[in-house]
Amino acid sequence: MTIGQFSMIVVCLGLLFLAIRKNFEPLLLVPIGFGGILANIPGANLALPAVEAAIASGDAGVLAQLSQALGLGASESIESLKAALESAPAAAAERASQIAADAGFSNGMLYNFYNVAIASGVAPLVIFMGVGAMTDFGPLLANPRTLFLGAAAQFGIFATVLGAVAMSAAGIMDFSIADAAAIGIIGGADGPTAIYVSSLLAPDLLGAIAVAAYSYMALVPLIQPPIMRALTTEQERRIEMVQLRHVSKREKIVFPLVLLILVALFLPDAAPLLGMFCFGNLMRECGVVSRLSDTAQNALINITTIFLGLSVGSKLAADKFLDPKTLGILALGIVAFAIGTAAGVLMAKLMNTVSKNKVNPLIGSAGVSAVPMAARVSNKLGLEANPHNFLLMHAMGPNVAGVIGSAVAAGVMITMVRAMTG
Amino acid sequence: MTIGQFSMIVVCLGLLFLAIRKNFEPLLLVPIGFGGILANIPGANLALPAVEAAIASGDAGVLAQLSQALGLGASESIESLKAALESAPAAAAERASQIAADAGFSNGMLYNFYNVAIASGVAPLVIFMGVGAMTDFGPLLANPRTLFLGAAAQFGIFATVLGAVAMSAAGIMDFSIADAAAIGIIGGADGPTAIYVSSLLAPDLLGAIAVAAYSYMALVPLIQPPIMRALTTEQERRIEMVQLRHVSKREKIVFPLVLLILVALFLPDAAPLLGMFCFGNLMRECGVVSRLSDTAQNALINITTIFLGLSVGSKLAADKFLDPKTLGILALGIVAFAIGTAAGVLMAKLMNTVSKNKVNPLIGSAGVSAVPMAARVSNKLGLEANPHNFLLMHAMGPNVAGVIGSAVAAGVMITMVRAMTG
Amino acid sequence: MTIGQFSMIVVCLGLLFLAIRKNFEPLLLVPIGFGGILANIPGANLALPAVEAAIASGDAGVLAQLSQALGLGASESIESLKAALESAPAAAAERASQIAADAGFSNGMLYNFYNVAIASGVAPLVIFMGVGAMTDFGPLLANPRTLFLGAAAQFGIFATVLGAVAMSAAGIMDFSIADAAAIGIIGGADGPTAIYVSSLLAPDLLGAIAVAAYSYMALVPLIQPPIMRALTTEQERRIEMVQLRHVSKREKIVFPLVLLILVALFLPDAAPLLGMFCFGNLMRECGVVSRLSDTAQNALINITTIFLGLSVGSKLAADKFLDPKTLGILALGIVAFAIGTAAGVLMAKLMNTVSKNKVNPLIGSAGVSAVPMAARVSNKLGLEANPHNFLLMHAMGPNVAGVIGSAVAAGVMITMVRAMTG
Amino acid sequence: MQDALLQQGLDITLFGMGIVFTFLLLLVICTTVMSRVMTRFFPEPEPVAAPSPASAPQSPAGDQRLRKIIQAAIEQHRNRRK
Amino acid sequence: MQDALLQQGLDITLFGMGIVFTFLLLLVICTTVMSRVMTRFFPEPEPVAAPSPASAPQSPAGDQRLRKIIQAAIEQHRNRRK
Amino acid sequence: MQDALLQQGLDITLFGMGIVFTFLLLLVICTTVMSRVMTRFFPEPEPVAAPSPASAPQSPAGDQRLRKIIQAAIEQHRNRRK
Ligand code: NA
Ligand code: NA
Ligand code: NA
Repeated sequence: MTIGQFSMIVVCLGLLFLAIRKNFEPLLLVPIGFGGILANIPGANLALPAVEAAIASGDAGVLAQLSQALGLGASESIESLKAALESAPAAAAERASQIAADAGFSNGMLYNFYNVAIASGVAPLVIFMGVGAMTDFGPLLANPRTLFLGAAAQFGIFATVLGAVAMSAAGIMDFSIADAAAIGIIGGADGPTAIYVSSLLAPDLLGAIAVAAYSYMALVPLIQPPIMRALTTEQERRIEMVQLRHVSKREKIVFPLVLLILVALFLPDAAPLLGMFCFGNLMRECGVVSRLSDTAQNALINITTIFLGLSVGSKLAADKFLDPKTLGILALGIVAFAIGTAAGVLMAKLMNTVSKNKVNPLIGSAGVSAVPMAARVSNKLGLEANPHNFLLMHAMGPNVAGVIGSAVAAGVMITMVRAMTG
Repeated sequence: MTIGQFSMIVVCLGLLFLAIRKNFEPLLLVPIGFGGILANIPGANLALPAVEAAIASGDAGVLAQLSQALGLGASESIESLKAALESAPAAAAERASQIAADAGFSNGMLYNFYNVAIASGVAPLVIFMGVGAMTDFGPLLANPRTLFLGAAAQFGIFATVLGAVAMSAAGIMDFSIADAAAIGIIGGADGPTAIYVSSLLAPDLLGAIAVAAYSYMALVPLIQPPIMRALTTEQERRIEMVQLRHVSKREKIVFPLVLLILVALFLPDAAPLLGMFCFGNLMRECGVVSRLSDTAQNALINITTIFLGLSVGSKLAADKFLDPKTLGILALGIVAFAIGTAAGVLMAKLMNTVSKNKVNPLIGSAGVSAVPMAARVSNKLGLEANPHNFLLMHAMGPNVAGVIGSAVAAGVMITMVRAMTG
Repeated sequence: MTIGQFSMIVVCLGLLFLAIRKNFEPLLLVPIGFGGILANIPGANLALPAVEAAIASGDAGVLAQLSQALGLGASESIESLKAALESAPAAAAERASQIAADAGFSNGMLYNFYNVAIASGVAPLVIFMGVGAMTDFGPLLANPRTLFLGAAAQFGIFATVLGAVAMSAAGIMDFSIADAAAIGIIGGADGPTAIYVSSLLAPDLLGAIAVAAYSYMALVPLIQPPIMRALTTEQERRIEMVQLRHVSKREKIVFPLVLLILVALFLPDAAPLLGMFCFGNLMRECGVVSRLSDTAQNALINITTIFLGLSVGSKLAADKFLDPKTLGILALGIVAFAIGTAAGVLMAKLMNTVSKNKVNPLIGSAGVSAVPMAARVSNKLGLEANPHNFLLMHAMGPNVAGVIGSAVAAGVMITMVRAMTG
Repeated sequence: MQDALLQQGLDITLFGMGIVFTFLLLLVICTTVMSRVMTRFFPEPEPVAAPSPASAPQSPAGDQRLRKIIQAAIEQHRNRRK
Repeated sequence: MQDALLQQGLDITLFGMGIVFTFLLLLVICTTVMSRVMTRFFPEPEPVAAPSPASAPQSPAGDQRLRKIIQAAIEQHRNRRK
Repeated sequence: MQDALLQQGLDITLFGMGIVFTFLLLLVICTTVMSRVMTRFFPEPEPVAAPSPASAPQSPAGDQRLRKIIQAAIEQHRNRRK
């Protein structure tokens, strides 16, 4: 066991402790932490594909064959083999896999889980469908203006992208533009979106990004209040909002379709995420497929969560996670949450300057997503300032708007990064 | 967005309206309609494999590589590339996929769903297993003669095959014999069977066939009554049937095994469909695996339905669905239902001429399948003619016989078409 | 239909009879028996890959192409083609599959199930996770010494390995060392472990091994009592054990992590099995992911059981199952159970000679696993000897220890066999 | 060519309907035989009028009210699990 | 090179926030229009105060006790299924 | 060759039983230590005799009847969902 593997097992035990004892997003962090331990078991190679297991075995005959298949010279080091493998064209990679299979190596269990659940994109999408089936857009429909709060809070995402490229430019870290975009999405405070984006743009950083996203989501009740208090006056926090109007069943049915049509027209790259989200929500609201909606909210999302968590854990293998980049990601992630919170609150204050229907700026922070913790934080601070001020339902509007906002941001970033890296 | 894509989105919104407002088989048509919208989002390529996405991108370098891999000249049009791809041998197709992967393209979400759920055949089979686990063969076992009604109603299938080849012979449409067989199966009034057969024989027509099958199943209460009234006299409709005998648990356990053995001996090509159906039914009746039976009827069938529906939706992409063939399929499909209904009723009348145990000819129409709508229609018309005449349980016999009948017909057609097209 | 296929269908009907009427592990034997019938339907080729279906078709053109792809001469027999296919390197096998696909053959349904569920290793592991989520380690933690009983009972495994190699050495059978190891694991009395090990070491024998393992597990109440009575005195059977101490929630949470860490340090090859087992148990005990634990114990394990059973059934195809080896496996399997039982009882007696805290030797037999039947057998014999002697909870300790013990033995054997055949 | 297609369609129809009828005829025969055999040689013990769910509560009024309450409980229970 | 990276980051930020805001602005507009249209042209029949689960049992004390009992039954029922 | 096979079988048996015993011995030690540590340093607050499901209903007769009714309701409820 290397020191790295030992440290990672300790880190994963720490994650399990936080999840079980401190209730840090346990549904994800228990499987992630456990998967992380499994990924660091020396000699078990659970997180490696057959080829990498073959390389790790150090068998000279196999290495020679692999070198040849990857177009390298005979006496290459293991590092250069790995590098060649990563940049190999599909046909050469296929050939290398066949050589490993012939030598008796097979893919590790966690590697298979990762491939099926995350590399294919399916697990985050299915979870998004389930989240859609659990989401009530009523508060948002009663007060659509709160969508702007969900938009503003996404500034946390983009500020973090800027921070990451600045770090790179300053030579502190070595993030590519794709890395920076994937790190930024932590600021979206939405686990499946973060996993989906990083699986596409920066698979190597996926472990750190997912851990950061879920940990900071669990820390929302600690991160947000000081920022919210600093940016609002006591008087603003006391603002009572008018009761939300009744939203009809039909509006709720049509809303996911309206959102889907807008995505289809203007944002095709957000179609997988928002499409599945809208699909889940339509199943929920349409009232004629409750069998399917129930399953999407229970058996299906639970099964997917188990495998998604273990798969993310596979990216906590020491040689990938123990990297200065991880520290950078953790540092940038918390900044992202803070900026998103601040942007949401400030947007609410801006809206109050131009509209006569005042909103309590405390609900702005809920725009970061982190459903429903952020909305609860808004409610709690509201009650502190004014014991008759129940902001929970009002904060659910920006809260779900934040989910939409970060999925939109994800779509934009995927498009732009692909265009840039071509 | 092309006009085709726009029209298809409108069509899919129409399907959703029918499903949600008019209760047209919502469990399938909600996912199908939604999947259809997703498949027509321009630029998202959700329903395309990586290679077709690469071709659609129009990148000259990639196109040149693909041309070469598919054995074409340098300056081929996109259409000829697509055609070459469709008829390419497996090795060349693999090579083309690798080129697309190297160029950064990946399979669309719906294409992956289609591949896993339908092209592999698994989703229709799992649904058939679940249907088996929900089916009570009691009424059929109490009165096995009703199997003949389920046989007769399959004439709708074969008459439609004749109709389709006649249309081709007349030059109105361009259906191959495989197309004709797949279209005919609409007359089986059984969704999973129709999807299974067309995935094997005519994948390009799958979207239209599935939509036709489920829509007409929902329309059974409109399509059948006029035909049933036209072919029966008031007196026939008043026939009361003797109460069904009690069927023992053991008979119910042995029946799926008897059916399976017969399939094994005489109809191996129907083995996947009928095998899974019998397996589901055995799990239901044997009484010792209620855990598995429950899951087959709930979580498993619901999960499968979600992905089956979205996968069928992927075949509603404009360039495949908007084709004169679709109109032909829709026209032939309704004829198939009408002929099947008529054949069932006429068979019941024929049975009355040779047997002294009279059957009410209204239950003949239930032989088309469309469980349990067709049986309900029989019951409704029976009550109209004679308020004391409850035909529901009597009609359940031919109704489930129709499921067996169309699975048998599917097996026959798959065998014969394969022999014909070699 | 060949005589072999007919006999296998009769055998499978017998398995279904035992499962349904005699309650022989019905959750597994119903799907296995049914899958076995499906696998023996002549002409349906449900259990064959596309290539073997192509070979079975006997089409001269395809055979010639396959011969060439596998590097054989033009006029090879079908047998030599099959043999060449089995030992073909991955690239040649891939090429053969492409030829079969181009000739219109596709994988059989059960073959696909087997590949996805068993060859990938996922189904036994998921079931092990579910079993972990259903296991209460309380009795084991209250009396950790019972782990030794779980260790001793594994002697059944290794004695069987010796028996199998002795049979080979004597020329009665033709078992390789890998075959012998896979057969031995029947003595572990643990279905998923047996399937997992034989899928890795001896896939051809998987059908017989799984059938033997589950059948003998169902026969535990018949196999064990005579051995237990023969090896104990009336007085020993009367020993009453002190009541188990209360085990705290925290101990139960930490235990799976302790076990996992030990596996990580000393037994990486047992990591997949024991890792998933510990993961399931941690989900159960940690109390914060009851959604996931519920799903692992219900929907997920049920779905997996259905497909695992059908997949095992695919290995009951006549040409693989009807082999003298199967008789050898059945004979060795029951010996394995008997020796394991005896070893557990004798170990308990040995422990009594060195410790003053006496254990009732009847609980030693529970060390074979076969949860919870073996523990119930201990309890029943205890009550016979002393009507106030409730051994059930005391026997649950060695019972779950037996699960750990056989997973450990599995890990050791996989490692050693790989090193030997390497 | 088109004639061949027509011929194929006709073949499928004739063979198809023939096999469907033959197969279901066989199934009718086997089912009838099976039922007779089961009824004669393996009769089931007459099920003792099991305390069916519906018969458990005696008073229909209380039954109604209880059912409502129970459904509410189940509903709440299910909602909580989400 | 590093300047290019900074430029790319800036581009993503500006375009990104722009598109997020524009898209959500569009969504605000469409949602508002949709709500108006639905409310005016497709009003829902006012839901008749449905007998909500919570309102079924009249006496709160009995309600409490019954709920406990029912939950116990559900618990048992669930445990048995495991 | 056959001798080699016998030798391999013997090796597996000896090593195998050895490792199984060693590993489980280690597990016994670690478990015992763990239990001691947990009991001494991280004791759990004594669980307050929680109102267990079984203890909720007082009268056994009513309990019986209610349980039947509830099971019937659950049964019906489950059947309806199918
Ligand atoms: Na967000
Ligand atoms: Na039918
Ligand atoms: Na064992």
